[in-house]
Amino acid sequence: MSSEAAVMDVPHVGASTGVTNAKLGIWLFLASEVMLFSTLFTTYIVLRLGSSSWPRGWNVLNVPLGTVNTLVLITSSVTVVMAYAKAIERKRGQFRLFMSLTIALGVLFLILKGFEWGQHFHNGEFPSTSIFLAAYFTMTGLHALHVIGGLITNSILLWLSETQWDHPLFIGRVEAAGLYWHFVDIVWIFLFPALYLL
Amino acid sequence: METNHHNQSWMKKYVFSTDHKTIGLQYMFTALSMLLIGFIFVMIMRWQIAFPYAPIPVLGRWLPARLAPNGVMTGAFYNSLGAMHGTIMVFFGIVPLAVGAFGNYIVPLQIGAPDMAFPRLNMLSYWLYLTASILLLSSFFLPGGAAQSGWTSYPPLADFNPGQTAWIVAMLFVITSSLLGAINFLTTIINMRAPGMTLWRMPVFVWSEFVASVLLLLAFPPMEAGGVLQLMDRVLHTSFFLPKEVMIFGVLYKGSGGGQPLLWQHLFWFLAHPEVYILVLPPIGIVAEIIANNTRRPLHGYKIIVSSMLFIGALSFVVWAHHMFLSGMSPILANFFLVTTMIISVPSVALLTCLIYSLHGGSIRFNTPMLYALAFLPMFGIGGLTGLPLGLTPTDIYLHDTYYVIGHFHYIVVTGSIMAMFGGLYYWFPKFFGRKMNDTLGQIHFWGSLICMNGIFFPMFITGMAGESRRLWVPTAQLHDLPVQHWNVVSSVSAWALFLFQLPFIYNFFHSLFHGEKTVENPWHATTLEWTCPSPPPHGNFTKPVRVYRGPYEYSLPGAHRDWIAQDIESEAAA
Amino acid sequence: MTTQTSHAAGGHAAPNVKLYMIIFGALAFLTLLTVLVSYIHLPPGPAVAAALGIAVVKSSLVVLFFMHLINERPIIYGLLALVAFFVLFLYLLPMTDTIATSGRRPAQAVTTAVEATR
Amino acid sequence: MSGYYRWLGLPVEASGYAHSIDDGLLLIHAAMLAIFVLWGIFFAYLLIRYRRKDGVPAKRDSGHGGWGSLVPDFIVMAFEIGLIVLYAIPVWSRIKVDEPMGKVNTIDIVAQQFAWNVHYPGPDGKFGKTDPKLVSFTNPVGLDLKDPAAKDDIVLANEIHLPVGVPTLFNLSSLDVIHDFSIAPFRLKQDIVPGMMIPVWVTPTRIGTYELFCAQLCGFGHSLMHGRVIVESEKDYQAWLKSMAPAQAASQPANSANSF
Repeated sequence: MSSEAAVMDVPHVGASTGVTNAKLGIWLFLASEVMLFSTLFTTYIVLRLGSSSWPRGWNVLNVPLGTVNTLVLITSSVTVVMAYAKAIERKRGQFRLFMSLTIALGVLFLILKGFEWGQHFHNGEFPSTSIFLAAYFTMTGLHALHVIGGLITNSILLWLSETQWDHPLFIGRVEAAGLYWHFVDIVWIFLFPALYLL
Repeated sequence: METNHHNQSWMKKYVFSTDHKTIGLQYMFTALSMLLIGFIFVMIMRWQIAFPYAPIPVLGRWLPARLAPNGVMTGAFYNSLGAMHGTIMVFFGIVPLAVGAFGNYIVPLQIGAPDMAFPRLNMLSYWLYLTASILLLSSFFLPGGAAQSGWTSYPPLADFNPGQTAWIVAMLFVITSSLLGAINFLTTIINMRAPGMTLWRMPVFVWSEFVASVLLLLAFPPMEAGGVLQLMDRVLHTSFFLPKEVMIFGVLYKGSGGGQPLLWQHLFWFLAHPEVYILVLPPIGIVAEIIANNTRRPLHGYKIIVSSMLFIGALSFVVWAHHMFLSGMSPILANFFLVTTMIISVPSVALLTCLIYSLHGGSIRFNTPMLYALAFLPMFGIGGLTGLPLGLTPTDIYLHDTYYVIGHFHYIVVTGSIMAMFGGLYYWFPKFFGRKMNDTLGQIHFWGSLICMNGIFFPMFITGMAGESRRLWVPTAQLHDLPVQHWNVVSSVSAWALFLFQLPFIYNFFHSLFHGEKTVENPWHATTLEWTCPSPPPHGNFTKPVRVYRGPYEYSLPGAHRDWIAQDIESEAAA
Repeated sequence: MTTQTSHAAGGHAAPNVKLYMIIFGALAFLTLLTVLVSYIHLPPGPAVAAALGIAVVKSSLVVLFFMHLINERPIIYGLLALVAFFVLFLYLLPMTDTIATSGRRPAQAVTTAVEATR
Repeated sequence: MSGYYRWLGLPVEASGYAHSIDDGLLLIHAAMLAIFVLWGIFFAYLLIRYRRKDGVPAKRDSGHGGWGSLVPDFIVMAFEIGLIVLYAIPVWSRIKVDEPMGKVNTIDIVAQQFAWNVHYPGPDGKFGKTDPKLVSFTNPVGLDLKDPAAKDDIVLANEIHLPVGVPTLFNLSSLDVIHDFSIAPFRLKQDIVPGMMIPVWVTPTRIGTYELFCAQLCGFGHSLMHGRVIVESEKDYQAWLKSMAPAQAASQPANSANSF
């Protein structure tokens, strides 16, 4: 225990839990993120209940583009789990392929989102225009920020796979990044119907 | 990766260190100075409360005319002092001291871990906290001045008052810092306990940090979301918390409307109530450690104490709206929160009962830490009891937002948490620095602080009963406060006296850092693991692998020749 | 369903590519389904139920198979149960308050974006 | 400003339910005092009895058993449950949930930053329409004078006249931020939230002048935002109502620093 190998070098598995620090840590972080996005959904529900009429998503938002975005994010969820699978099978080439695919899909998602927002701004629809748009911009904005965070993490892992492919903690970190990315996808799975379809 | 510890640069070893002990001390020094700053704010406020419209004696001349024209404090400056006092003490003072300083330093030692689970995340938490503190304090120099709508910052006032944006950004930083800290703590406590250290052999302090971290992890994000919404309201002119026709400074605000001011209160108090349990649980853990050590007997009802803490942790999420009985929330919902509030008072009483029963049959030593721990019990009792009329809906109609409320929570936080943490400082100072703090100065500091604190807060019950409402810039403007105005003067004088009694503590603290009486590894003959390693512990904490064989408070075993057995000693004979 | 994903070394679940592809197909199909369902203008109650139901199915697919929660340690299940307990109250209580005090609030019609800007 | 202080320093009881709230306060404080004194004595006894004496080791358990030691807590819990069921919920519902029956004197209170605007319906008993766009310095409530019902409405600043014994319903609304309509002798307190109309009722039972103040931080002038509540006999109230009616052509401007 007191050896110089600092805590960070060996994947420490909890004696009683059988879970590595990284996995427990990322699940704790996702727990707090669930609370964060649940608060945004509570706000959305409370604001909607408080108002007598609420615009339908169809006539305000671009639903086809939203659908495409959802499919993009789902595909990226698949590619990130494939990347994790290849990391376990120690196939670096395929890992880098799938991870770059994930990053590409993430960037595509942001581009489509940026285009959609641009469309709204062009029509003069800003967060201050109506409470529906305020909720829309806040929720999709905070989600986009989380997507950007995930992209940065994934790119760092892609870049690290060059030098630290054999680092004992590398697979744990890929798993953690994958779990976070799946969470970001799940938030969008709930966000899309709530804002666009109801 | 981690370079060999010996030849690390001074910068890496002391400033950008990832060692939980150095980070713990960084938190401690920053949190103590923030508490002092918050206390200075309140001393200035007390002048205005005691002698409204009288120019502030010393400081009046130096304050800019915008804040205090010819020395007399303006309403806006008073409100910003009040808001900053509340925010600094709660989010930048006590939580970083209780969780950041004591938690960071002591928890890994008490569970036999070499360091926290994520050392770099630990360092990031501290630096986020420091950035937030600097941003918050510098908000005084912004054009509009610091935030002025109370530490609760209710919209629509907070949507238009100056200084709120800096407050929200600082809050987002400190919330992220505490959030990352909570992840670190929970992973460490759950995953990195020494072999043999089962959950039910953990010291009560570790349990209290565990529950506090769960609350930190799950209660903070809602207010972070609320802060983002309020930031959007202020910066992008959305109307999350603004109804349709709201007027701002007499002009009809052309926002989109549709928002609800009560939504912020729900989100804020969803955090703020677990927050107040985060403020009080770790100090209760410290008091339990000190009492067990100085009565030389195991704590009475260890299982009751731990299950009470877990019960408080779980319930603290469904009690929040007892702050909102009169806020326009539906009265029927108030009945629900009335019941949950009364349920949560039961484990708090059970905690106190067990701590008092732990004195029974002990051999009590009245050294400085024990004095603080013993003083905590009746003071926390008064704080808890005065919560009863505030928790019941009809009596809360009268006492809501009066000085009675201020007396109630200050009794729990000041004479409770802060006194307990002073005790923790005296108790663990030998472990931090290998030296003892002077006892006579400690006694002076103790008795002086205890008397002055009661001098400040007991009159608040009297003024509160007379109906004096809180946050009054000029209390004498309201005629029904005039008969009790002299009690405000008593409180103010006691507050200034309390500052004088902090001077021996500050001197004692810094003097003992270098010239305190050198001590052995375990001066208090305590049984928990942090006393089995050298003080101050080296990097990696324990010189030999740690294995735990017994519970945390094995004192006065019959037949043993010593009245304490450390947790990592296998058989009594070897003791 | 296909065989259980067994635990490879180091606690990492053995990958099962075929399963992932099936899940991918299901998710894509469900996405199109939920858009289709919303296209046919159900009354508010069933519309919310349908959208929410499909979203729950989709997210549980992702959580169980992609996040390998299908056979995970109890500590993670405990943590998620704790979060679910608190999230429940985070939803229910503010909603009850808004419904209960709706009488006090003059109804604020939220105009669509287009009308608001004119 | 009449008002003497009973035990516990409470202001005079001047409303129907003030007594029931005071009963709760007195009962709870008596219980708190008893609990604190009993525990205090036991605490002092323990400190003296079990202080460190040479040669006397500590006993490992206090012989009170685990859950047995919580008997006093169960007693306190039973007391609390009793308080909730017998006192808190009934009184709270009576004050905050039920509406007063029979002849009710309705007054609109429109709070604004640092002044109370009191809007009487006037003899015709009907409130004139109000519109936020019409709010101005001379028309603080935004009264639409074209509406026939508004002709005889009376708008006062920081002053409320109430007939004694008649249940009064206040409809609380705010123009700008959250205020708190609070009259200590009535034991009446209710936050006012903009965008909401919150009904609150009270039955004044004692003639006299009391102070109305704001109990929720509403800006730098929060402590200066107070007014007078004059409870008078039915006769005086009717006389005052008549005296106000003709002079009601232009409503009184609201000024923040009230002189009385």
